[in-house]
Formats: sequence, structure tokens, C-alpha cells
Amino acid sequence: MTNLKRVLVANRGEIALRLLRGLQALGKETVAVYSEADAAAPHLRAAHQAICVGPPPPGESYLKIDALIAAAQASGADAIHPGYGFLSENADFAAAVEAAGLTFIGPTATSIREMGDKTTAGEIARAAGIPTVPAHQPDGEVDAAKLQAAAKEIGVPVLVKAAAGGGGKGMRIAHSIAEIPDLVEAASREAQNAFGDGRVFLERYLENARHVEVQVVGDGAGHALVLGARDCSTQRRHQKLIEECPPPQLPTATHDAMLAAARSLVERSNYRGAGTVEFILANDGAFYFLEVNTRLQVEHPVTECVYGVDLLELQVSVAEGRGWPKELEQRQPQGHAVEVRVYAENPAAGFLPSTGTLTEVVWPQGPGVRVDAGVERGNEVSIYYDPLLAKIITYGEDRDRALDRMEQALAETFLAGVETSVQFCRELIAHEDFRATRVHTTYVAEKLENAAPAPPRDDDPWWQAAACVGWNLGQPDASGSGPSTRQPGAWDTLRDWRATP
Amino acid sequence: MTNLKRVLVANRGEIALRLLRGLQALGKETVAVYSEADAAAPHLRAAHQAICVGPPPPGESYLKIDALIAAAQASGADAIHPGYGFLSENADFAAAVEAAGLTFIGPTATSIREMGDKTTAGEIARAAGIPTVPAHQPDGEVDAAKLQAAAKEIGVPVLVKAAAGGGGKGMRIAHSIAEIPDLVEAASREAQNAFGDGRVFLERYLENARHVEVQVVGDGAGHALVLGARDCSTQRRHQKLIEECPPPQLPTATHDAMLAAARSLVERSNYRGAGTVEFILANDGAFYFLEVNTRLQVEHPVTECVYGVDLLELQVSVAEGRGWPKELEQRQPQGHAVEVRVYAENPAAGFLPSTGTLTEVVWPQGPGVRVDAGVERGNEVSIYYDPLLAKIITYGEDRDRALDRMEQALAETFLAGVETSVQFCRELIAHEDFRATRVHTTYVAEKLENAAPAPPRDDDPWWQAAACVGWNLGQPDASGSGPSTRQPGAWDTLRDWRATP
Amino acid sequence: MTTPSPTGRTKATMQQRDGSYWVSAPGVEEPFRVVAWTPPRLLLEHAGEVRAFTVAPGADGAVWLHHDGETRCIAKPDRRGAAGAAAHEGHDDLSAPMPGKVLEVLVAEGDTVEAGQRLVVIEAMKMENPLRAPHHSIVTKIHVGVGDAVAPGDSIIELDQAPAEASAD
Amino acid sequence: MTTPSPTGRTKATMQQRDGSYWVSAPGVEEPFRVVAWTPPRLLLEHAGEVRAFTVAPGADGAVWLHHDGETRCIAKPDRRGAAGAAAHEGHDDLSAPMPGKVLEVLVAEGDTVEAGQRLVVIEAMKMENPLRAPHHSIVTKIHVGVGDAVAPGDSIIELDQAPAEASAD
Repeated sequence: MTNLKRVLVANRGEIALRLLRGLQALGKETVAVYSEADAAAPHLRAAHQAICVGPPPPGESYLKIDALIAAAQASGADAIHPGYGFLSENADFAAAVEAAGLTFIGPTATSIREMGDKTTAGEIARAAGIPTVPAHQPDGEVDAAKLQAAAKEIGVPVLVKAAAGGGGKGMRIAHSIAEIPDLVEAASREAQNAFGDGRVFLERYLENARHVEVQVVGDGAGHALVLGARDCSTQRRHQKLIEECPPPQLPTATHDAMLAAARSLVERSNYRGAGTVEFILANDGAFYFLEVNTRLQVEHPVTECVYGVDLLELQVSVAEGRGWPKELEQRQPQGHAVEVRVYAENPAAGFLPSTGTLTEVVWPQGPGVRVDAGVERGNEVSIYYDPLLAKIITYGEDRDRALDRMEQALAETFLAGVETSVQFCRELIAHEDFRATRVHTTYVAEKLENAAPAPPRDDDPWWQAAACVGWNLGQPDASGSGPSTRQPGAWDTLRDWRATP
Repeated sequence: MTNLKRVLVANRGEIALRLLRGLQALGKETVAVYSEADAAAPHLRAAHQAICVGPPPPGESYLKIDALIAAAQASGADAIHPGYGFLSENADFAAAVEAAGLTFIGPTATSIREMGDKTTAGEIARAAGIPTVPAHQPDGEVDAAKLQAAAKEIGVPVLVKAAAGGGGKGMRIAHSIAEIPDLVEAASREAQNAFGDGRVFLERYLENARHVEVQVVGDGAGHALVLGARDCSTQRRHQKLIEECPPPQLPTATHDAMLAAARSLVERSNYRGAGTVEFILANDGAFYFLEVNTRLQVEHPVTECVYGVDLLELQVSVAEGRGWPKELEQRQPQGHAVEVRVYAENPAAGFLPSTGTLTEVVWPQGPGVRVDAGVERGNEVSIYYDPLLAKIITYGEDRDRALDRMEQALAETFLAGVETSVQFCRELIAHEDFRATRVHTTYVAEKLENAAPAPPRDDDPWWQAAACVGWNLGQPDASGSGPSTRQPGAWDTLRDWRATP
Repeated sequence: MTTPSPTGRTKATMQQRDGSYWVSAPGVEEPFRVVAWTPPRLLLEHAGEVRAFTVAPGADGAVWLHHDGETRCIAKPDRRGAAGAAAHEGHDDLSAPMPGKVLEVLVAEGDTVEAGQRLVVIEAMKMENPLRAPHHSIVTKIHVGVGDAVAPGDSIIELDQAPAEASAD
Repeated sequence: MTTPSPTGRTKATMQQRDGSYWVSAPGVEEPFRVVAWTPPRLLLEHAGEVRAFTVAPGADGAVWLHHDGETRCIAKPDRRGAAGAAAHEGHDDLSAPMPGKVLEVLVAEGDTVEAGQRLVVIEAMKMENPLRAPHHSIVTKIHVGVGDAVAPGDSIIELDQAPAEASAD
């Protein structure tokens, strides 16, 4: 049993803030790292110490293993938490951290390697008796005829997926046998770019399927703590948009079978740390193993709300060799939680990333609302990093109450300067299909494809009048002689400030 | 059973926001009212409709019964929620609302009258077998000799309290018999000012006592829902500063006896709506009935966190004649919650109110953090209204976790422009006395009296350098030719804005 | 003092009178009164009703507005005029929606393309983002090549709408 | 270009050099570099260490700062100088800490008062706020009467410290 004293968080954005805050609440000293593009980012002010690890491109900063380990050693950290994304599922990083005599708050390098590779993970799952989706793994060279034959055997539609991937990168759906070779090439190239590993495989594509995943924690010695399931079926571009805990309208037998499957996988593989076992739930009620994510997921807060746990605390506790309190194994879910991801993306333009300066940021507050934000007013949303700006989580006694609170919370949310997913998600959560749990993983794409483009709505005189005020009064009257509005504000204050010598 | 459609919230600040948000999440349409001083206040933008009810002084706006009822009728509201403070415990208001054919979301006028008067409430409590603190109620004229005789019988120290009061207004402690007449006069005057009722009474003052209160909901027909207790012992100037649920280190037998006493009071008085039964817990373990607050308390969120309920929803449900779900009667507390009140006050100057413009406001975020704020950047903190700016609530699996999260949350909180209670509460929560539950109702006053004045700490070169940047770069370089800092921010954006014709 | 608003279409104007600011919008007789303006918070009054907006500046003089749970970005009118000019009758000038790198050019000048067809793929934030044809068109000009870096607003490709297959009249 | 900081005691100064802003504080050899300044967020670097501050303007040129969980308000130095002058050796000039109304005047000019004794009661926000003597003193001047409205900074009462009972030397 070790007792970690000082932890370096090798990440940025909302997850870095969540980890730094959480570690400090656990009594740990913290070290943040940042790239030159992030000198104004909120995460670095949440830490006791902040270290610049390089220029803006991730490959020269947040992905630079030697710079991160050097920062940990220079700052006296005894552990590194990788967050999600970046190096969180990089086995070489985990190995390098341990080789430097530091604790890696995450699975062993071996586990990351085994589980991170979908092909190997699938074999482990099948060995544990968990069904996987019919699939084909091309060996070495990509041969068009072979691939087409394999696809025929699996049956179209067929999914082309990166072996090392996640988050929808390097993924394509083939609706005909003919387009397989082209799509394999595109997916492979994208996978090579994103993960440095261009291997792809084919898999039966299940239509109108749901994405359900199980939160697990392993102690590395064959024991598993299973903390329920999450539904993450609301996706766009194969990336999650809205998540819920517990999954709505999931038969208890299916729910329990998924949990049992996840438990068996963790126990058999001596998995250590927090992880997620992902399943695809076909529209006939069958479920198949998808993959294991060997990290804390973006959507972990919904589990925290409903199971009353702090998953970071469990990660730290396992990393310190203390396991978890036995009573957690009996913990029952209470209430319902939902998470909406706030992406800098324009839903009306196929969720294209949107960049710019956030000139205003207003987050929701109040009962049952948790905000994990990675940006604040004044920040630049750049092309360098993931477009996830923040997560809004609401909690209630049941699903409808949680969703009602989410509608209210999203209505309060305002980000100026970039397009976001907020309004789209608000409309979706109010929609009868969402309320009735009719959303599956391709629902958003299909709806958007069929949606008529929204008519321009700039004509409303109220909105025009408000815009006119912005254009005309956007700065305080330079002469200072105009009739001032009743309440002095930040911009009025500027005038006082300006008067200072 | 009625079904309320549109509710007017007759309040301002954080409670108005909490109610408007909550009502909208319950599917109600909402109406906000505001005074001319509050045209920039956040609460009015949380509602579907906002109506100005008068000039800044409360007596001409938020306390003006006819203006409020006229606003409700003009806006088509079918109910009024009074919040806390202002008219929330004014029986005439409740009666006038009902007389206008509207629903008053609160107790009956009769209940407010009975319970709101401490003398009458004490009689009801004693009739229900609940002990009250030895006391004396002067009849009519205040006679110095009589009062001194009564005080001698009760025993010093003696508390002088307003009969109609609350929140520490019109309250004095007499440590000797001699000072009784002067203190009675001062208390009576303050009570007359605050409540329009100068009646005061004497009561045995219990040293090192704790304040514990029980959350109740009555259906108006003799049934009670009892939702645990709160500890509100951390007070300054007889007003609460920090509250917790459940009360720490309270013997189960005492806890249960308090809940039973509160239940009996609600059942016997046919109380309707949410209310709080306040007790004083003497340092010998005995407890005495203090008073009943016939409203939603400031500190209701800690109960909501620990009992997983929405007290506003229960208020609305009772007002609609639907009572509450039976399963709530078995609800057990889960975890621990703490609330810190953010007052515009200077603790270093005896908690004197502080006024000014809030030039910056930063609230905490993340797991287990709830913020109910009534102000935002740019708002003016004026002398017209209560100095309570916001409440920060943290929740955790146990008391230490909730308090650790609170320390972290308060460290993130920043309000510029007025002095606040934030830093004082942060230091208090970190203090071993607080951690060990050694805080009683006069702890803060005694500590502050004995505290050495803090030495000036402006010399630190880091702080001086930061201040120097503010003085020199507080506005963007007018020439626009200086080396710009890396990240464009709100003030840089002003420059772009300025370029607009 | 009357400051003409730069709004092109609606010609909303702002006036200063009786110690208040007033905004006149076309098609509405009574002007809007600025009750409070503590940036970014705005309270407007019109015909006895008050409404709250949040107003913040955007790029290129655009303004971001929030009201009743809805967010809108209203472009600076002269810019919108320019965009309107580029998109003259039957002509589309597609520009880069974000900064990125051109990954693929899938068509050549002179090609006929279908509405929705992928024309150019731009990589940004590690994702491939296709630029699609808005109408059945002919490619008249391609401004980029594979590997080019593009900034938002850069012209990528120009199209002329092809004649409809069978017009009723 | 060197802008002298208005800080009275420490004479911190700001310089612009090599495309950065630098702040020199007395008693510290190496200057502080402004790494990022996106108001209200400031990142400073000094001797290889970076620290984050939040900086916002206050009344009368004061600056509010937040760092490492702590909030401080640093007054504009010339103002502090003036305050220092008022509080000359053995003299206290007590001013109103907030706007309010004088409710009671409990002493008269010439009275000797004890440290902590209540002198004047001001009502603000419906609370009675006593002004107390900071030292064992003699009341030299009372500037207010019962019912007077006072604004923050208004002089209320002046005191001269009374000689200590028994000074050792």
C-alpha cells in the first residue's frame, strides 16, 4: 500500500479540471501540464503547480511522453493520471511511467495492450463466453477480393473499424459489398493519423442498435466492482452526445446479464483500475461485446450521481493498493442521471467543428445540476484539441425529472463565439422519440439527413432590436456623456479602470 | 385537486432563481417580479414573464401586497410562491392571495399567524408535550422592575427576542440583570423596524448550545412527512452561516426524539406545506422547541441532497392537493451535505455589510457541487436588500468528503467588488473545531473577538506584480500596437467590437 | 442623435431620448426601450412587455444573442450582403467552414455533381469533414489542392447549378 | 517604455520588452513575466515558476485579486497614502464602512472611551452596526447626528488616543 502525495494530471480541458479538483478534495497535491496554446486555460489554475510541456500541437506537448515524465519528476509528483484521450490508453506511456518509478493511475501496460486492441479483446471476451458481433480481421495486406468475400459472409451492412481506435475515428459503414475496398482505405488512413495504427477490421453492422456499457473497477487480483450500466445511444459521427444512467427501458434480465459478463471479463483478466465494458444491444434484444475502454470515460459522472460514488477516488484507492470498501459491492442505483456533451460543433452543418473566441459563457446552476466545464469566457477554441468544451449533468428522482431538469439547464446555457451542440440536444431531449427511448446509435444522423434546413429567423423585431443594442452600445460611450443605463456593469467598470493613471 | 399552470414568484435573488428554475422543470409557466433596482438582476431572466412592481425600497415593491397580486392577475398566474423573507411569513399576504382567488404556495394564513408568533407557537408546542426554554413574556407595557424580576427567575444569561422575529433581528443577550431594560428597548426598536411589531420576550440563554432543526411537510389534514434534521450552529450575529444535513454527532435517540416532536406538532396543528421546526440543543444533551418557520428555509438544499427530494416539488404537490408519494415516508438519508452562505459582508469588520459592483464572479463547479447564486458579474450589491448573494452546497458520501469538497469549492470561488464570507468560511471548515463538531451558536462571535487582527499582507511580490498588471493592463492598449498577450479575451474582444461602425 | 444600425435588411435604428435608448425596428410601430444594459445582460421593453437577452460580440462584427433558451448568431449586415452577392442566382461559392487541411479533392473542374455529393475533404480536429454540393451543379473552379491549409471563409470550390432534368414549364 | 506602477510602498514597475510585459517588484531580482493576460485571468512566471491570478477592478482604483484560494483587495496606493495621513500618530478618524443611517450617537465630544466601546450605531440593511473605539481615546470631534444619512468613507468621529495607564518607560 502506497500513499500518493502529489499527482500530475497529463491532460487538459474539463477532465483535467475534474481530476485536479477531485484530487485536491482527496487531500492530494496536484500538478497541471499545459501547452503554449493553453496558457489561459482554466485547468492550469486549478492545480498547485503548473508546467508548460511544449507547443500547441498535441504531438509536441500532451502526447510527448518524455516531457510529461520529466515534468512529473521536476515537480516531485509520485503519480500520473492520464485522464481520457491523449495517452490514457497508450500502453507505452503506462510502461514508461512505471519505469520512471511513478505510479500510473490506470491499468497495467499489459491490460491496456490486450484490451485496447479490439481484436485481442474480442478473443478474451469470447473465451469468457461473451458473444461478439460476427466479424473478420484481415491479415496483413488488404486484399479487395478477400475483404469482399468476408463481408459477404458477415452480411451487409458492414462496419469498417480501426483495431486501435475509439470515438468513431477510423470507422465507416459499408451498405454494399462494392464500396468495401474504398472505405477500408479511408478508415485505415484516418486510423493511422489518429492512433498511429492503420489496422482495421470488418464487423456486422446492427441497425437501430443501442449502445450500453458497464462501469467496472478491478483490483488487479481478479476481483471486480461492477457499478451498473450507462446508455450512450445518442451519437453523431459515431461519437456520444447524450448518456444516461441507468439505461432506460432495459429489461432487468439483460441488464443483469451485461453486468455479469463485464464482471467475468474483469475477473478473468485480472484487470486493474476503472474501465468500461461496451456492448451493442441489437433491436432483437441480443447484446454483443464491443470493446473495453481502459480509462475513466467522459460520461463517468452519470454513474457517480446514480451510484453515489467518486470514480476518481476509487481509481486512486486502487492505485494505492487499498481496493474499495466492501459495502460498495451492494450499492444500488438511486434516481436517474443524464449527461449532455457540449461540443464546439455546428449541428446544422453536419456537426462540423466550430472554432473562435468564447466572448461569453453562461452555465446553468441549481438543484440536481452538475457542470464539468473546460473553458471559460475569453478562451480560444482552437483546431488543436478535441471540440468537447464541457459536460452538463442533471440528476433527478426518476428519468423524467432528470430530463426536465436537463431541458431547463440547457435553456440557461449560453456560449457566444462558437456554434455548439447545446440547442440541438435541448430539442432532442424534449422530443417524444427521446422521451420514449426510441433513440438508437444512428438516430441523429438519420433525423438530420431528413430534416429540412431551418428557415432564417433573423426577422423577429425583438431579436433585431437586441442585436442593434449590441452593435451600438457594445462599448461604453467614449465621451462618457450619454445617459447611462441603470446598472453599472463590467463594461462600465472599464471606464473607471481606464481613468487610472 | 387543482393543477397549477402559471406561478408568480414574489421574491428576488437566489431563492427566486431556485424557484423559477424548479417550477419550470416541473412544467409550470413562471412570472418574476422585480424592483427598479433589479432590472439587471438574474432572477427576472429566468422567468417566462417579468413584471416591475415598484421602486427599489422593499416597502414599495417586494413587500407591496396589492402590486404583487395585481401582477399575478395581469400575468394570468394562478398561484404565488413567496420564497423566504419578504412576505413569506406574512399572514395578511397569504390571506390576500387566497382572497384574490389565487393559490398561496405555503401554509394557511391561520398557520402562519399561529406559528409565526413565537409565544403562540411555544404554547402549541408545550401543549404537544415538547419542552420550551424557560421564558417570560411581558404583557403590554415594558416595566423595568418586572422584567428584571422575571429575568432573575429564568436565570442569566437571558436572551431578549422579538415575538414576531427571525434571522437574529431584534435579538439581544443580557449577561447581567442590570442591562435588561436597555437591551429590551433596543431589541424592541429593531423588531418594530424589521417586522412592524415591537413585542419582545425573555428566554433563558443556553451557552454553547447547538441549533438543530427538522424539515417537515404537512398536508393540512393532520398528516406529516418528516425529512430529517439539519445542524445550523455556525452563526454570526444570530444568523446562520453554515448548515449541514444530517447533524453531525447527534445521538440517534435525540435525533429521533426531535423528529417525533416535529411530527406531533405538524399533525396536531393540521399544518399545510413545507416548514421547519427549530430546536436548541443544550450542551447537556437536552433539547427545547424554539420556533416554527412557515416557509422554505434558505438551507433547504442540504436536505434535498441527503434525502433525494425536491422540496419545491413537494410544496407544489401539497398546494395542488396531491400530498406526497407514500414511499417518501420511508426515505432514509444518504451521504452528507453542507451549505455555505455567501454574504456580502466583511468578517474582519464584524461581518459589516459590504456594498459595491461585482466586477467579477467565479463560482465553483464539478462533482458534488451545487450553486444557488442570486448575482452575477456586473450586478450591484445595494443597501436595499439582504446581503445573501449565493449559497454553495457540497455533497459527499460522508461528512469529511462533503467538507473536503467544500474547501475545494470555496477555494475556487471569487467575487470582486465586495467583501464576502467565503474566505472566512473556508478557514472555518478547515479548522479542527469545525471538523470535530465543536462549533456552537456563539462560537464565531467568540473566536472573532479573541482573534488578533490579520497583519497586512500586500508585500508579497507575486501579489504586487499581479496588482501591477491590473493597474497597467486593465484595459487593452488603446493604440493596439503593444505586444498582445497570447489569448484574446473579453477585454481584447472589446477592441474588435469597437472597430464596428 | 440617431445612430443608424448596420443591420442591412431590417434597418433597425437606435435613438437617445428622455435619458433612455430606444430602438426602432421596421414593421413595428412602438420602439423598444433599453431598460437595462449591463453587458452582456440586456432588458428590453416593448408594448408593456419586457424581455431579457444576453448579448455578446462575435467574429467579424457578428453578435451572439441568447433569449428564452435559444442562441442565435446574427451576422453583420454588410457581410451578409457580400455573402448574398457571392451566392448569385444559380451560383455557389463554397468556403471553408473552419481552419484545416485539404485531405482529398474528389472532383475536377467541369465535373457534373449531384446534390449531396462529396467534393473536397478537409481534416480538422483529427476528423475528416466532407464539403458537399448543395445542388445538382457543374464544378466551375477549384481553388485548393491536397495538402493546402485553409482558413475559415477561404473559397474552396465554385459551382454553377446544372439545369433541372425536366422542368414542368 | 517603462510605466511606473502606482503602488506606493513597493514601487512595482512594468516594462515592455522582447514582445512580453515584465513586472519588477522590489526585493526580488528577477522580473515577473506576463505569460497570458485574458482578463480577468493572469498567468505570471518568475524564476521558473508560473502562478495563476484572477484580477478584476474595484472601486476607487483598487484591484481585486484571487490566487490559490485566497481573495485580496489591494487599494490604489495614493489612496492608501491619504488614509495613512488621516491616521497620524495617536489619532483615529473613523469613517462610515457602508451607506446607512445614524441611529444612535452614544458619546459626546470630550468623552474618554475604552477600546471596543460603542460610539455610534449605524443602521444598514435593517441591521444595527456599531462603530467601536479602536483604542483607549478621547473623542475630539463628532461629525454626525442621529438620523443623518452617511456614505462609505464619510468621516463619523475623530479620536485622540489617551495616554497609556502606566508606560514602562
